[in-house]
Amino acid sequence: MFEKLMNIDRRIIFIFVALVVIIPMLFPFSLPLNVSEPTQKLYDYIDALPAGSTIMISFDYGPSSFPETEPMAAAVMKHCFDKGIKVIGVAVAYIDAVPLADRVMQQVAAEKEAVYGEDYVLLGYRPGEEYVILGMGAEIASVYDSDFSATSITEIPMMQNITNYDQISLLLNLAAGSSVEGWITYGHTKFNLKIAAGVTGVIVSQMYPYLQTGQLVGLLSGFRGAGEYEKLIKAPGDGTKGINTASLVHLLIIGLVVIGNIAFFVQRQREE
Amino acid sequence: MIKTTQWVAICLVLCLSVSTAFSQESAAPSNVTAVDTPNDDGSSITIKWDAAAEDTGISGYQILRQIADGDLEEIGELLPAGTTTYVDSAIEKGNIYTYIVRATTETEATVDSEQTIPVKGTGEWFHTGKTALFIVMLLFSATIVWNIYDARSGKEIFVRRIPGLEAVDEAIGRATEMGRSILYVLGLGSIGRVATIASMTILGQVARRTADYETPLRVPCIDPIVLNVVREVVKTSYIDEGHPDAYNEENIFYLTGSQFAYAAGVDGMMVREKPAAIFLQGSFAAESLILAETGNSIGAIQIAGTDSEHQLPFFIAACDYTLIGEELYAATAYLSKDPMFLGSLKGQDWGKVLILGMIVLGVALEISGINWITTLLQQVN
Amino acid sequence: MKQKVPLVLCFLFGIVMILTEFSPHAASQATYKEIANWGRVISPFVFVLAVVTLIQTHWNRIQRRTEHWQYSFVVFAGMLAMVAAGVPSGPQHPAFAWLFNNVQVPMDATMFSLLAFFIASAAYRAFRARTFEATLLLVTAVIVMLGNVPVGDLLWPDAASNARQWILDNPNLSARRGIILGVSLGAISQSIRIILGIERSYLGGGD
Amino acid sequence: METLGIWIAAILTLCIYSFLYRDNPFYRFAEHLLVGMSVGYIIVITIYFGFIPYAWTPIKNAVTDETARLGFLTLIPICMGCLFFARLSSRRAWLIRYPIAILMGISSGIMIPNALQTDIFAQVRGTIDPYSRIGVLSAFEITGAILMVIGVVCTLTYFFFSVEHRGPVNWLSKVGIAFLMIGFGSAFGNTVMGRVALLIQRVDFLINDWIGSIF
Repeated sequence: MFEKLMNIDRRIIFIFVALVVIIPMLFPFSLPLNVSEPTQKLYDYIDALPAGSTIMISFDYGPSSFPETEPMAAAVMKHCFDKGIKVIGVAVAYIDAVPLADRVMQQVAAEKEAVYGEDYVLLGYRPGEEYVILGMGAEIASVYDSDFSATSITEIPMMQNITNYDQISLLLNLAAGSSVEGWITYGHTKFNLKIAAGVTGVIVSQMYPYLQTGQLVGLLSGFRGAGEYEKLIKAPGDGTKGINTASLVHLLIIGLVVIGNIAFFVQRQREE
Repeated sequence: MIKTTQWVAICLVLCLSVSTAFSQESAAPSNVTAVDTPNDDGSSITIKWDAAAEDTGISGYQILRQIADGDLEEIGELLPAGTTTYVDSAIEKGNIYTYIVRATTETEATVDSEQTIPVKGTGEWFHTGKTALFIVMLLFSATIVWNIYDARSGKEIFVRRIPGLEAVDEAIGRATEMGRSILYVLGLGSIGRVATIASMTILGQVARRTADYETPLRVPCIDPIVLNVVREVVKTSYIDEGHPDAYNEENIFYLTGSQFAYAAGVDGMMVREKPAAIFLQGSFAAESLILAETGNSIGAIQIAGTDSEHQLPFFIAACDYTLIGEELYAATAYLSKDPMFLGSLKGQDWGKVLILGMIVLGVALEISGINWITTLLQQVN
Repeated sequence: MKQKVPLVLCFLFGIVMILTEFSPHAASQATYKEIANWGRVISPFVFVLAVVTLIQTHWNRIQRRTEHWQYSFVVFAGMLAMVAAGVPSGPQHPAFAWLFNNVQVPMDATMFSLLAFFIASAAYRAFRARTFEATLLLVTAVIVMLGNVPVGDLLWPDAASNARQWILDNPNLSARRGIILGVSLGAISQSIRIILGIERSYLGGGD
Repeated sequence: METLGIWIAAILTLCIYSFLYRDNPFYRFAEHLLVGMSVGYIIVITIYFGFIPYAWTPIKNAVTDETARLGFLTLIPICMGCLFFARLSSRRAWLIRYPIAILMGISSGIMIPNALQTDIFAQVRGTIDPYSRIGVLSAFEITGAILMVIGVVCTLTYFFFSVEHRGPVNWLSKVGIAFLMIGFGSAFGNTVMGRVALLIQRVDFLINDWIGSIF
């Protein structure tokens, strides 16, 4: 029996993985989730902003990494629209981030009845990462003369009172790559722009040094960060669903490793 | 006889002049210099001045610039108090500039510094900040070249055992016995990647062995240039072994240039052709595990090797043998026994000795408060 | 002509690129930018060659009726569909975008998501405490996995995520540094060999 | 159109997942379609984002605009690109060595100083740097810094090839392997979340967007 268990057909493992992902999707449940400090910090910062202020979200992820970062964008934007905070969307790292950003912005706007051009705007992508960040510090219009659908920035109502980072209360960088470093080096250090990050699980550990030094005012890490933020705004969504499902898959893998090792040791003892 | 009123007037004038002189002295930016910014392309001038004492009430600085005999003009925005340098990067080649630093006080009064001597922006041909980098580069190059020539002179060079490379012959032998093919995947890298070149050299060695046994060697490519070079490499191996007829160009082909489409195609080849041995050598990204797990599922002997450190865990988990990082490069020396590779491997080891020395010395110096090494290694743009 | 001239060209361009790196002068920087851009100009031409080889490969399959030759028509159909939708009026055309979003992206994403299954089966098979090294591998993987999900903090309050962070910052970072240092020494030495014309394997051998 | 898109995407998604069971005609169809479409996609992208902006436009501007005459320099790489077509003739095939050699020279030349600076200088500096602040570090951080040096030194020792691994070298490289394994284990564990996220997204698409649209 143990020998069989050790050389189990991989397709049985595949079935387990599939079940562990499908079942929570059909019968949602929720595991307890403690809000971590970096998430709480970001929430508190945004929560303290007066109505009418503006934050900027930089969408720096592509189609291969949006599942983790998109729920963060949705949760933060819901919070902003509830509080009357305006949102500017930009993309500095990936050209294919724009349709993804457009999609999530439209979804949240429809739910919260926010109006394009007045409550939020998507400026789109411009090449040359650090030059875009530096350029906007002097004047946003020098980099983005129009939004992503080529409407002139002068015709967008909410951009009338915004010239540069001085009118931006926070930059949230949703990243799957190294764009956070760019925003810190050029946006924070040079223009004193307040920066927060929401990143995929794989690059979370690179963010901690910036959090310690205060260069980041807050941090959302992967599904977990999105789930925590959803808990804070009391609107469970894809992040909560994601972290629950992902927890189960992690437990499944750990369980498999444990079973595999028990079988291995029993087998070895018998052979001896 | 001097009248009282005159005395009063003189006293007033004296007081005023002394007070203005005093305030000028304390508030006007001192030691203002403007020099061509060192180590740049000649497109900027750096202006420096001494920090004002704390109680002078200065709220900011404004830089004024004069081009040749033109008028003084304000440039840039008001700089915050405490600033002591400004880089003017809006200059034109050939023009001569002079500068004045104007201090603004909280009461909005302004005091100007003296005008600087005229200066011109010039580009430098050598970046002095990169001297250390340049010297280390020359030293390392010399070490490599010297070791290669040393190896070519016939000196025996030892290479440590690399687990996995002994399995190459075993893998090829097994494929021949079973009458199955060998699949060789060079990864996603372009021709400029070191891992790709190392992989091509290993492929050349594998092809020599398959030429003798007439085992089919299948190479799906993702990069068009690599495809062309690989065809030449394999063809040469077959010719060198005296089996030019066994070479079949169609076995080396372009699959697609897109990462996951490539993975889908190679997976399809694996399950359909069931190669007995699979080589995954080169630079890889997320598709590494898709390939390695599928290869494992068909029971092929898998020998992987990559310098993409993020993908190593997956190869280690799913393949029989994995060449870790630099082992991939060393494999070329191990398999070919070419003095060029052996010599440069030895040169690289000397490089490691140098690095280890720098680390140990650097740690010792830093603890004793001397930061020569960290300054030497400072990042320069 | 066949071997010497290319090697001389390789040497000249290599040296120019190295020297411009050390020279901030405007002339050097302009040279650097111009030459570094060449790769982008050349790649479309090389790609033509790749497409020609692809068409040849599949055409041969169809002609020789090798196994599964019918699927080569699928390759041609997919390629032609994208070219017909995209080449005449550019990638902004709705038909091209539709094909990309509804056909290519889902397949690409699904291929990528196969990794979730494979990572589980690879972990099951490979993470056996056979040797001391294998045990280290499996134990750190389990700790880091636990630290990544909130369940970890429930089972092992506060410690799981801290342990994960410490492992990633310390032993993980030093191992990666070791690999990177070795790899870049190898990369530099190979580049030196190529520029000096000692390494010629990329020319494909022969005379 | 949108419903059709969802149906096609869902069916193709299932075709690819069928590979997990075993190779079958559905997977073969999806695989070949993906290969074909990806090549078609790259053809379009190469024309519009490669050939037109980097080869066509500079030449066109150089012809029409007097201030852009430097654009004629682009003719050099264009000619190099054309040399690749020599591969199509068996007698002139060797001509492709010219552009390949030039490209190799360029990439090697760029590589040497950059690898030296960002990989070697910066990594060595990062290892030494904590010791400059040794006075203000906590005992925990000092342990980390010491461990870092041990880890780097031992891992690097593992990569010594021209020395036999005996005696002290053997011991150091054994410790190096231990560090490598811990590094690999943590990288493996840390990647699970990202991969699972992709699967969750696909399953979410199948269940909510596709099956959800039926009922």
